[in-house]
Formats: sequence, C-alpha cells, structure tokens
Amino acid sequence: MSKKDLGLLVLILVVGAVVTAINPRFLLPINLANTSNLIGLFGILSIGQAFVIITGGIELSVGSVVALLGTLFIDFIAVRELDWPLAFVLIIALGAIIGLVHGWLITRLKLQPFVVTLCGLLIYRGVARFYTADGTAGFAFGQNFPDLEFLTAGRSYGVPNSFIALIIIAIVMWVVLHRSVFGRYLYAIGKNEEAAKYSGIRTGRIVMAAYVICGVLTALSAIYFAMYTRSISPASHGQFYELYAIAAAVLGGFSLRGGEGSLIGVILGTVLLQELQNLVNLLGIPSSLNFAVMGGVILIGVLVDQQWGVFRARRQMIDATRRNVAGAPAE
Amino acid sequence: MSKKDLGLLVLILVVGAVVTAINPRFLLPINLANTSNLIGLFGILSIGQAFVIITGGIELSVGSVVALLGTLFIDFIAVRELDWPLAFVLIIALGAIIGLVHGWLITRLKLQPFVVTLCGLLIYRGVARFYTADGTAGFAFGQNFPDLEFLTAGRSYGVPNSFIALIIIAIVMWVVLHRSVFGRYLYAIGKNEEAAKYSGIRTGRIVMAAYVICGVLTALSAIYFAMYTRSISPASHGQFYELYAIAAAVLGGFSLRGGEGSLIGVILGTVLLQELQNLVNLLGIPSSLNFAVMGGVILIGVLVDQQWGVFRARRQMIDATRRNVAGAPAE
Amino acid sequence: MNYSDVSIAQSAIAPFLSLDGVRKTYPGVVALDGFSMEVRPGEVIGLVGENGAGKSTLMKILGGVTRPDTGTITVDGVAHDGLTVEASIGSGIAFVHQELNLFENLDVAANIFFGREPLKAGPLKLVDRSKLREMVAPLLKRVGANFSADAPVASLSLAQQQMVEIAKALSIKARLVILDEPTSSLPIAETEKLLDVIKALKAEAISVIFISHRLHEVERVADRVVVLRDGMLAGTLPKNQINHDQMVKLMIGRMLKERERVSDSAHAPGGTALSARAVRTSAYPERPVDLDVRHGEILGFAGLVGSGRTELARVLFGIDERFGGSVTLDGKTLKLGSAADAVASGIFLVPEDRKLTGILLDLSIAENISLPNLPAHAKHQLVSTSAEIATAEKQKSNLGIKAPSVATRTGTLSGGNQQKVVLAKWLAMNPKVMILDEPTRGIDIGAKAEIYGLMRALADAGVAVLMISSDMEEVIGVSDRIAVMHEGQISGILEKDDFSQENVLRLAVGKKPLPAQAVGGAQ
Amino acid sequence: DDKPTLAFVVNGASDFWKAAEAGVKKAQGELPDYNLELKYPEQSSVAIQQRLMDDLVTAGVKGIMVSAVDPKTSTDGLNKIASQTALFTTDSDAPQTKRVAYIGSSNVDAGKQAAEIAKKAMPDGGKCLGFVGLLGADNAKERIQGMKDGLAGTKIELVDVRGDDIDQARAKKNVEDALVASPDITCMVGFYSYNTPRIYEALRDAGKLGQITVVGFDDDPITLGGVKEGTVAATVVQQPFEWAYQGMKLMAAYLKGDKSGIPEGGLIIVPTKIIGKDDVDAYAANLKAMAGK
Ligand SMILES: Nc1ncnc2c1ncn2[C@@H]1O[C@H](COP(=O)(O)OP(=O)(O)OP(=O)(O)O)[C@@H](O)[C@H]1O
Ligand SMILES: Nc1ncnc2c1ncn2[C@@H]1O[C@H](COP(=O)(O)OP(=O)(O)OP(=O)(O)O)[C@@H](O)[C@H]1O
Ligand SMILES: [Mg+2]
Ligand SMILES: [Mg+2]
Repeated sequence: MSKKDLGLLVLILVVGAVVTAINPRFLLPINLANTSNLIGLFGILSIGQAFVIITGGIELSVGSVVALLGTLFIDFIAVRELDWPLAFVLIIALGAIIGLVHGWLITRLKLQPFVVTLCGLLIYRGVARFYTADGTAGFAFGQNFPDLEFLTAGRSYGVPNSFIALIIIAIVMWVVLHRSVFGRYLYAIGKNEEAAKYSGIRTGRIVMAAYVICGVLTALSAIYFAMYTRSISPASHGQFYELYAIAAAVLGGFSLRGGEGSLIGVILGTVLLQELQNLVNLLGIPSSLNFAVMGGVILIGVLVDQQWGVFRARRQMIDATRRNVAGAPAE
Repeated sequence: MSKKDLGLLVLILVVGAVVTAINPRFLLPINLANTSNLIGLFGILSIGQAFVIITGGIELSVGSVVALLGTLFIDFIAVRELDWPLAFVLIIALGAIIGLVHGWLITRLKLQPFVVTLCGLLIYRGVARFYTADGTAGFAFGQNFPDLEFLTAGRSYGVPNSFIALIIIAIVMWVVLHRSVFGRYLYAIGKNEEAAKYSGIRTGRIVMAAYVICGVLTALSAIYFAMYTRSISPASHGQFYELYAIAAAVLGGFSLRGGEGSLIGVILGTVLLQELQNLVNLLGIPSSLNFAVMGGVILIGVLVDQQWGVFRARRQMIDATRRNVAGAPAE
Repeated sequence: MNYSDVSIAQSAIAPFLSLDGVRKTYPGVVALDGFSMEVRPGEVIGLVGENGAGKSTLMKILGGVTRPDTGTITVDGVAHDGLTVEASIGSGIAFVHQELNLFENLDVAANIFFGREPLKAGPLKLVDRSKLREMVAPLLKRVGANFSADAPVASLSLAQQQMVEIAKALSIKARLVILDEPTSSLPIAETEKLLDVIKALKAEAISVIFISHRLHEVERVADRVVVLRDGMLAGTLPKNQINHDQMVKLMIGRMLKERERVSDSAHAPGGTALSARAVRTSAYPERPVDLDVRHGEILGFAGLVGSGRTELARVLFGIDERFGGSVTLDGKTLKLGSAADAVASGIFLVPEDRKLTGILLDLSIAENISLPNLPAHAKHQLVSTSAEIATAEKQKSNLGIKAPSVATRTGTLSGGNQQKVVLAKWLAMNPKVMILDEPTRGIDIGAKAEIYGLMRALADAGVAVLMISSDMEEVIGVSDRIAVMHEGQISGILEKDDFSQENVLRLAVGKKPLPAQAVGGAQ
Repeated sequence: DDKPTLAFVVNGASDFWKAAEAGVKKAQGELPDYNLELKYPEQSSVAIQQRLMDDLVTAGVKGIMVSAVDPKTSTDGLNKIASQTALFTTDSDAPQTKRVAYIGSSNVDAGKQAAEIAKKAMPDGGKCLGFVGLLGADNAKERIQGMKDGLAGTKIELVDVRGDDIDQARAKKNVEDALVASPDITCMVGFYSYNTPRIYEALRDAGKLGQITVVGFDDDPITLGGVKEGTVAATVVQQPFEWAYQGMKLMAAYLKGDKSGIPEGGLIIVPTKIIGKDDVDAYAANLKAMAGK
C-alpha cells in the first residue's frame, strides 16, 4: 500500500471516528452493511473509470450508460420476460460493445475521449428516455427473481453481496492493473503513448481494451443499481454518476493526465465518498449540502496531497543540501 | 474565417434550410428573436469557456456558478432591494473572484483544472441551495426593473438585447484572442506551457486571467439567465450548462488539449446547438431525444471534421504520387 | 593584432557576467558544485563536458529557468543569488535551449518574437503584425532559412525548427547568447552558417557561450574553452591551447590515445537483410525509394535537412503509413502495419527524439528496457520483476549505464545514459535490423565511442545496422557503406573506397560523386 | 394538416404523467377537430420549459396547458405565452398570471389528506420522517405544509424531510440511513411518487415492513401493491387523467368561444383521493381501463 493510499485510509478512519463520536449508530452493523452495499455499487463503476483514466482518457457517459442498460435490463426481465441470466449476459455484452465503440472512435478515428464520451452521455440517456417514452421502467408489484435478487441485493452473513462482488472484482483487477503485462502497458500508455508505440506496443488495442473493461464494469454496476432501486426513470437515473466515479479515482490518487493511480486508491476513494454521504444523513446535515460536502472534501484531499508532496520534496532538498555542506569532501 | 468555421456555417445554413422546408414558421421573426436571445445567453457563457479551453484547461463549474450567482443577483435586488447597478457590479466581481480562485488553485497550487472545477461544480450549487434553503429565488409579483429588464430581456428593433450584447462581447473578445499579445500568449501556453515560461512569460498570470475572464463572462450570463427565467431553483437551474459551453467550443473547432480554436468557431458552435434545440421543438421530435440529437450532431460534426482532414491529406498524397508517375523526370 | 593581444586587452575589460561558487543539487545528484567562471564582452566561450557534467544546468541557471542552491551570479556588477527568466532576458541574455521550445500552433514570426512582440499604440496591446514581418525577414535570411516567416512551425523539420530557435536568440538585442547544443541536429551546411553567425556576433562585441559535443566545431570558434566535469570546473583553455586532445583530457580526466575511431568490419557483409522497393513516404510521396541493408554491415545514411531519412526510417519501422512499395526481410515480405509488426520481425528503431519517443521518462531503467519484450519477462501474463531487473542489470553493466540502480527514473539520467537505455531495450532482444536515427545526437565523446563500438559489435554479430546521421565525421568514420539521400530519393551509394566529405556532400545536393582518383587528388 | 394544436406541457419526465397522456388521448378521440399533444421538457428547469413553450407558440400552437416548473416566479414568462395563446395551468397554479384557468388538485389539501391517513393509522401518535425529491419545489413545500397543518394539535409529528434530487438510489439510501439514524421513527411519508416504493423496498430489505406506518402519495404500482398488502397505510392520489381529459376539452371549448366551463377565479379543483386497502382494486382497475390496456 502506497503512502498516498495510507493517508486516505487514515482520513477515512478519522472521519469515521468523528462521526461515531457524534452519533454512535454509525457503527451499527446495519448501517455498515447499507453503506458497504453502495460502496459495492459505486466501487465497481469507479474501477471501470479508473482503467480509462489510467490511459489518460475519461469516460463521461457512465451515468447515462447506467440509465440505459438499467432500463433495458429491467425491461428485458420484467416486461419481455427473458430469463435473467440471458438478460444479464445481453446487458454485459451491450456494455462491452459501448466500450468497444468508444475505444474505436478514440483510437482509430482519433477523436478525443472527452468529446466521444460527452456525446455518449447525451445520446444514451436520450435513447433510454425515448425507449420508455419518458416513463419509468420498473417491476410490477410482487414480481420476484429470488436468485437474481440474492446475488445483487442479498446479503451473506450480513455482508451485502454487492460488496463481496466488489471485493472479488477489485482483487482480480488489482492483479490485472498492478501485476500483469496489460496493466504495465496501460501505465506506459498513460505516461507517454507515443513512446509506448515506439516500443512496439499495440497501443490502440490496449486503450480499446481499457474502454471495454470500463463498459463491462459499468454494465455490471448498472444491473446492480437497477436491482437496488428496482425502478428507473431514465431522465434522472444515474445522473452525475460519472462524477462520483471520477471523483473517487481522483481522491484515490489518479491523475487525469494518465499513468498514475492504484486500485486500492480508487476503492478507498469510493469508501470516503460514501462515508460522506452517510455522514450527511446521520448527522442531520441539510441534504442540500450533500454535494457541497463532497466537493469540499475532494478539494481539501487533493490540496493536502499536493502540498504534502511539495513539502516533502522541499525537505528532501534541504536535507540533501545540509548533508552535503556538512560532509563535503575537501578534495 | 477559417475553412473549419466556414464548414460549420454551411452546416448551420443547410440545417436551417431543411427545417424551414418542413416548417416555414422557423423563419418567423419571433422565432428567430427567441432563438437568438438564447444564442446570446449561451454564447456569452461559451466564449468564457473557450478562453479556458484554449489554455488547455476546462471549467466544469459553469452551470453551478450560473445557479449561485443568478440566485444571489435576484436575492440582492428582489429581497435585499439593492440598486440593480450595484448588484450587477457585485455579481460580476463575484464571478471574477471565483475565476481568480480557480486560476490560483490551478496555477499556484498546481491542481488539475478538471479537479478544481469539478469541486466547484459540487460546492457552488450546494451553497446556492443552502442559501435559499432549497427554495426558489424569484421576483415578487409586480416587481419591475424597467432599465435592467430592457437591457437583459428587452429588444431593440426586434433584436434581443442579449444577442446584441453577445455581438459586442464577441467582437471585443475576437480582438483580444486573435490580435492581442495576451491572446497570442494564451495559444502559446495551450500548446507548450513550459516553453512559454522559458520565454519569460508569466504563464501563471495569463492562465489566471483566462479563468477570470471565464468567471466574469459566466457571471454576466448568469445575470442574463436570471432575468430570462426570473426565477431560480438552485437545485436545477443551469444544470449541464458547462456541457453546452464545452460542446459549443468543441463543435467550433477547439481542442481540449489546448492551443486550438477560433472565436468565430465557438459562436457558430453555439448557434448550431441552439438551432438544434429549436428544431427539436419545431419539428415535434420527442423532447426525450433532444439531448440525443445534440450528442449525435456533435459526434458527427467532430467525426466529419476529423475524417475530412484525413481524407484531404490522403488525396494530396495520392495526387502527388500520380503526378510523379505521369511526369517523373528521368534524371 | 594577434589573438593573445585580444585576450590581454579583454581581461582588462570588466566581465559582463560572472558566476561564483554556484551549486545546484537535484535529489541524489549534485549537478553543479561550487562552479565559478566569467564571461567578457565579445568573447566566445566553448563549454564542453561529458553527458551529465552539468552544462545544461549551468545554462538554465543563467537563463533564469532554475535557481542555484548557493552561489552568486553577477551581471554588470550587480550580484544576484538567482535570476528569473525576466531578469535574465532583461539583462541581455538570450538562450537557445537544448530541448526545442517552440509553439507548433504559431507561425515562425510569432515564435521568433514571442514575448517581445512589436505593439500597436493603445491600451489593448495589439500585435503590430506588419512590423513583426519586417523584423523577422532579415533574421531568417541571416540563419539561411529555406522557409517563410508565416509557415506554421508544426510543418518544419527538426533542423528547421532549430534554425527558428537560433533566429529567436539573434532577435534579442543580446549581450550574451547561450547556445546549448545548437548543432546537434544540424547537418553540415547549416552548421557552417551557424558558425558564421557566431563569428558575426563576436564582431558586434556580443558574447557567446557555445555548448557542443562536436569538439571540432568548438575548436573553430571558441576564444576560450571551459571544461566541466562532474559539476566542477575541470579547467580552462585559452585560445592557443584549444585542441581536441586537451579538451578530451580535461573532460574525462585522461588522454584518449587518438581520436576514438570505430574498428572496421572484421568480415565481409552477408546477404541482403532488409530490402525496400519503391517505398513512398508521406514526406515525398512522389519519390519511390529503393534501399538494401545487408547483414553484418553498418550502412550510413547521410543527407541534408529534410531529405526524408527520418520519414523513411519511420516507415520501415511501421510507425508511419507506407504509400506504396514493399519491404522484405531475408526475402520475406513484411506487413509493417505498426511498430509492433516491425518489432515482431526483429526490426528496431532508435528514434531521433529520445525524450518524446525513445524512452518513457517516468519509468525506471528496468521498466524501459523490458517494455518492448514484456511477455518474455512474464509468467502467465504476470510480470516478473526479478526477471526484469536481471535483464536490466545485465544491460546496465554491458553498456556502462551510469545510474544509482536500474530502478532509477530514466528522466533523471543525462542524455547519453538515456540513449544507452534506448539501445539497451533493443539489445536485450534479438535485433535483425537496427535502425538508428541520429544515435549520438547530444552524446559526449566518451559515450559516442562506446555507442560506435556497440554498433560494430551488432554488425559483427550479423545484424544489419542502418545509421542515419548528420555528423559527417561520424558517417564516414563508422559506416561500411554510405547511402545518401537527396529530396526523398537515394542519390547514390558510396563504397568504402569512395568515402570523402566532398562525395557525400555532392550526393546530398544531388550531384554525381567524383571518380575515385579525383578524390585522391583533391586530398 | 391545418387543425389547430393544443399542447399539454408537463414539468418533467415522470410516470406520473402517463395517466395524463391517457387523458389527452381520450380527449383527442372526442375532439377530432384538434391536434392534441403532450410535451415533456428535456429537463425539469424553468429555462428549458420556457423555451419549449416559446417554440410551441412559434410552431402555431393555439392553446397550452402547463404544469409550470416554478409558477410563483414565472409570471412574466407565462404572461408572454398567455398573450399569444390560450394558457391554462395544471398541477400547480399561477394565479397572478393571465392564465385562463387552473385545473388540478390542491397540494395543501393532499398534504392534509396524508395527515388524515397518519392520524387514522396511528391513533396513539408517532414520529414521522418524510422523503421527497426536490425539497424546494412548490408541490413538495405545499404537501409538507398541508401535512403539518393537518397534524397540528395531534401527537403525531413530522420531524424532518430528506431530499434526494430525484436520484432513486439516494432516495432508497436516505430511507436506509433514516432507519439507522432515528430508530424511534414510527412512520414514513413518501411525498413524491417514487419515494413510497423506495420506502417500501428499504423497509422490506430491513425486515420492518408492517412495523412502520407508511403514508404514500400517488399511484406507483408498488405503492398500490403495498396498500393492498396492508404494509402501506394508504396513499393520496391525484387525478392527472382527469386534469388532462377535462382540461383539453375545456380548452377546446374555450377556443371555440364557449366560456361557460370556466368558473369565477378560474379555479377548477379535481379533488385528491385517499386510496386505502378497500379502494385499491377498484382504483387499479380504473387506471387500467383509462390507459386503454
Ligand atoms: N530536473 C532534474 N531532476 C533531477 N536531476 C537532474 C535534473 N536535471 C538535471 N539533472 C541531473 O543533473 C546532472 C547534470 O545534468 P545536465 O543536464 O546539466 O548535463 P549536461 O552537461 O547538459 O549533459 P548533456 O551533455 O547530456 O546535455 C545530471 O546528472 C542530470 O541527471
Ligand atoms: N511533422 C512534419 N510535418 C510536415 N512536414 C514534415 C514534418 N516533419 C518533417 N517534415 C518534412 O518532411 C521532409 C523530410 O523530413 P525528415 O525529418 O524525414 O528529414 P531527415 O532527412 O530525417 O532530416 P533531418 O532529420 O535531418 O531533419 C522535410 O521536407 C520536412 O520539412
Ligand atoms: Mg545538456
Ligand atoms: Mg531526421
């Protein structure tokens, strides 16, 4: 665990301690379970985003994709009555296709990630709204899918299965990002795509793969979100989720210039964001301040991290000078 | 006018012609006036954004600033009964301060523009909502400010004064961007900040000035928007306006990597976006598709622009090859 | 008046600038250590030293880009403990950086007077564009530019961009012009022009600090040579003592027996390795190129600025699109759709622009070396750090890369060591064809000799080596054959017996080489 | 075609307006001389709704019935529309404008009916927590106020109302967090149509269905299911179908010169109804019939 991640962990624990001191119910198992459920949902989303950010890209359409795929998923199983495993596979495939198209536009047609995914943000939500004619996709009363519900919204030994899913995904993705050849390529591309190309890396394919991973994870979390709310108004569902995901990655030490960040960081970033949301409710802070609290904490976090880096570099410099002055050989 | 801008203009005219053919009411003076009023409002916003994008930055808090400053403006004159010129100056000053703070965080404390302004997006809206206790800021019945209303929402010879304001601002800003030393520095910094620094340019100040310009123009348009809607629910007012502004700039040929784009381009981009919105309503296209149409057109526009460049380069190449085969000197 | 008179007369004049006890440290490195020197008006100082000796650091301090930790800089009798860029420009110091610093999105004129634009009257600070054009024209003429003032810089070749940089330095009413390796990517004709420019500056009593690894150039123009070694002053040579061997001795602390020359090929070259037929590049789509490189030879590739060598190299490496023609390796036709294809077939490129394309500055030495061959350093697609480090350690000792460890960030290495890392990553694999584009650009004399040795060793091992170089001595000294390019076409290939500066130059401008005996006669 | 067009402009995309769509459809069947359409603004904001109406006027619409996003302060904008077409308001009134008439329910009355439900379900008193999308919206404020008024003097108290910005994931989490933060809560009120189903689901997940009194608004299928099951005490429903159906016919008549349907002051209140366990089947059947399914 890097120092950055450690700092974030300490921050999470301190905030948790303060909240507990004010309202001890923060530590109730049910509260932890509720919050970790949402950590699971947003965490999966954020890991996907992290893979794209590492390459120096960005995926702004996440929220709209959550709305579109969530709508389709519920429509498939509740209205069209497809078997849910089939619907599940279809949705994941759609997520992969969306990622592939984005990656293709970005790497082959050389469009900027911001532009491509901004258009995606606009288009997918529009399609979702058109699909439901601006209505709501939801289950009928009493419509049940016990297995699916257990997997998505259920708990095992009190731990939400969505959180367990996040842990599994995080472990796999940690290995992919930090230990695999592919992960190394991602970092290299994020640092200097041109030089990576000159080293014989097929950068186009690697970047495309990053967008596909993001698409698949977003599709997965779209299903989780759909099963959590059990009803989707495409006009508002998932709005701003891309910001949550980006914020989690940034808090977790990712640079939007690419080539920096760790998987543990993005998970911790998600945890902190959800802790903040929970805190607003538990401490009875007006809900209008929810976003402001989030923004303030991100800003402070990033600032402290940055200033701490500057401070450390400066101290090293001074130490080095002092050491040299003291023990400079006369020659 | 560059070829890029010309292409955009042609597109605007073609779309206009098609819409007119389907629904001739498109050309009614009242419709043109309504649309050009909104072009004025969004245009001012987009010019501000353009100045930031040129430096390679981005300003995501625009929508929230429109909400916060609009709320304050109405509150100042309607509730606190300040003279409107005083309120006007205060709001513009606040816009400048917001820009200054962003610029300072970005240039002095070396935070990423995306992060700083994302936090702004979250914080300002939160503050606005808290300020009104999640209520609405609006004028009481019969509250009138004839001069202010004439300047912001009035018309001169049938032309909305907001549009006239845009034209004036655009001319001034065109000179600043394309003829002044400051403008040249902006382009230079956008392309290669390091080199600009080595040339003795105080890049920090220039970038900060860009954010201040963006803040001031955003504040101005916040006042226009406030006087247009005459009522503001901070929770939703101005939401996504940053996307409109960024989209207009991108359509107008700006690169988010910085150092590229023209003022005429961003104005034309705004015109096209508003034309599209108008079209959706006039042709009876479901409004759920409004954003999708916008996204689709941006994507196609950017794609055509990009592919056209590739195509031209390739044709030149082929032409050159052919010329040689025909008349190669024997040597 | 002879030269010694001049130096006596000059020592009486107050120095324009003096440095005293300047020290600069980077984490883990002492770049400058108590360095002192003086610059007098109208004096041309040659500044030499090995890679990483601290030359650029020193110049950056003078340019105000970095501040020294301790020490004083005295300009015109005023002492500073560090300059800012504005202060530096203000006191008449013009600076051509080692790394180019141009704005691709602006035109040539805007670049040259960047930060010092002529203004129209009025508060808006509008650029007076016609005046700007007037001011630029003579400068471009002076550096011998073959491009116009309103050409976008993005459309210029590296060498042309370097000319723009020099024109920029000339445009400052400077009292001291600092040129940090200005000739590193200039071919011979342009280099001559630059040396003339330096002499002209001297005549106007403008001082020049000239940094170069091409010692013969230093020999020709310098009034005094300052030698840096490990951040300290290793010695100063007055005009009458400036010669190659003296400089080398001070630089590396020992005498090199003779000019380090690379040994000739031990055996005859093998069969054709890489063969290009009717290949067209985007730079000269109308000119098809044929070129053969044989196993076991070093084929030198000479030509003037923008003759299209780099473009051809990039096409052969699969980075750039090929417009027609075919490429075969050992008789097999290659696809070359991307660099990955080229690497897979054993064609490697050491690119011209080290920092942008050669290495990843943010990665460690080991990570850079393993990058093109990562799957070989992985089990089940998982990277084995120990395998990586083993490979890197081996290369580090083979090539003599100077760095604390293989985990060091390559960004902190000196140019020569960075170049060795680029070579190392390819040597760690099995090259069949090695293309080197200006492999010794900005490399000190010691490292140069090592790199020549490496190239020869590669050739002796049967690798086909294609060396693009604008350094005439290098091309003639190292190659087994020389191909010369002129405006996108191979204008001729010289065999060893026909090697001469004149022949290369004639071919480079499109003329026929002189017959062998005529060359002999001329010498 | 040259038939005059009448538009029903809603305040945002929501299933709530599906019933109004059905009402418009039914009215269309009876008004062959008119084109009737229902328009959603792409976002729930004053500027965008204003723009939509401006464009409709441009397109030649003869009459507009609008559920204004913020009627209190949109006087000028609405008056501009009213000067060019026949303007009716629905859902929330703008009495200071030149609108012809308002047809809809009274949110204050609806809030009072919610209080009735609470009083009946909790005769011994209790502590209520509310959930709503936009705390600042007029309809939310009026319902909350109505409920508080209705509860005045009883032992039931509405202690807090949490907003979620129409983010349903947050709506559900708000309920979950409330269960943690305030264990002494005995009743929950869902002020927006999607709030009640989210309450229902959060309670079900926590195993607290039936232990906490749920007071609902509107007729989301889950809400109606909960009412039928007995886990939702009752729900207050509005009748958007009637607003649309009666409203469109009234507007058509008005444009033909028949002003008899417009009362003094222009207020036409279609009362809200409490749907309890006994009424729910009939209500659901009626909904289905209206939607023509
Ligand atoms: N920004 C930096 N951070 C860390 N170390 C640096 C930095 N810049 C230079 N150095 C180190 O300082 C020393 C001097 O570098 P400098 O660039 O001055 O060498 P140089 O003489 O110009 O070499 P070259 O001939 O290769 O250009 C080197 O060891 C280099 O690695
Ligand atoms: N980025 C570019 N855009 C447009 N033209 C370019 C670009 N780079 C090079 N050229 C042009 O292509 C031609 C060939 O350039 P190239 O760099 O291949 O030449 P070269 O022989 O390698 O010369 P050198 O490396 O010494 O500059 C020149 O006319 C040059 O102006
Ligand atoms: Mg150097
Ligand atoms: Mg070259």
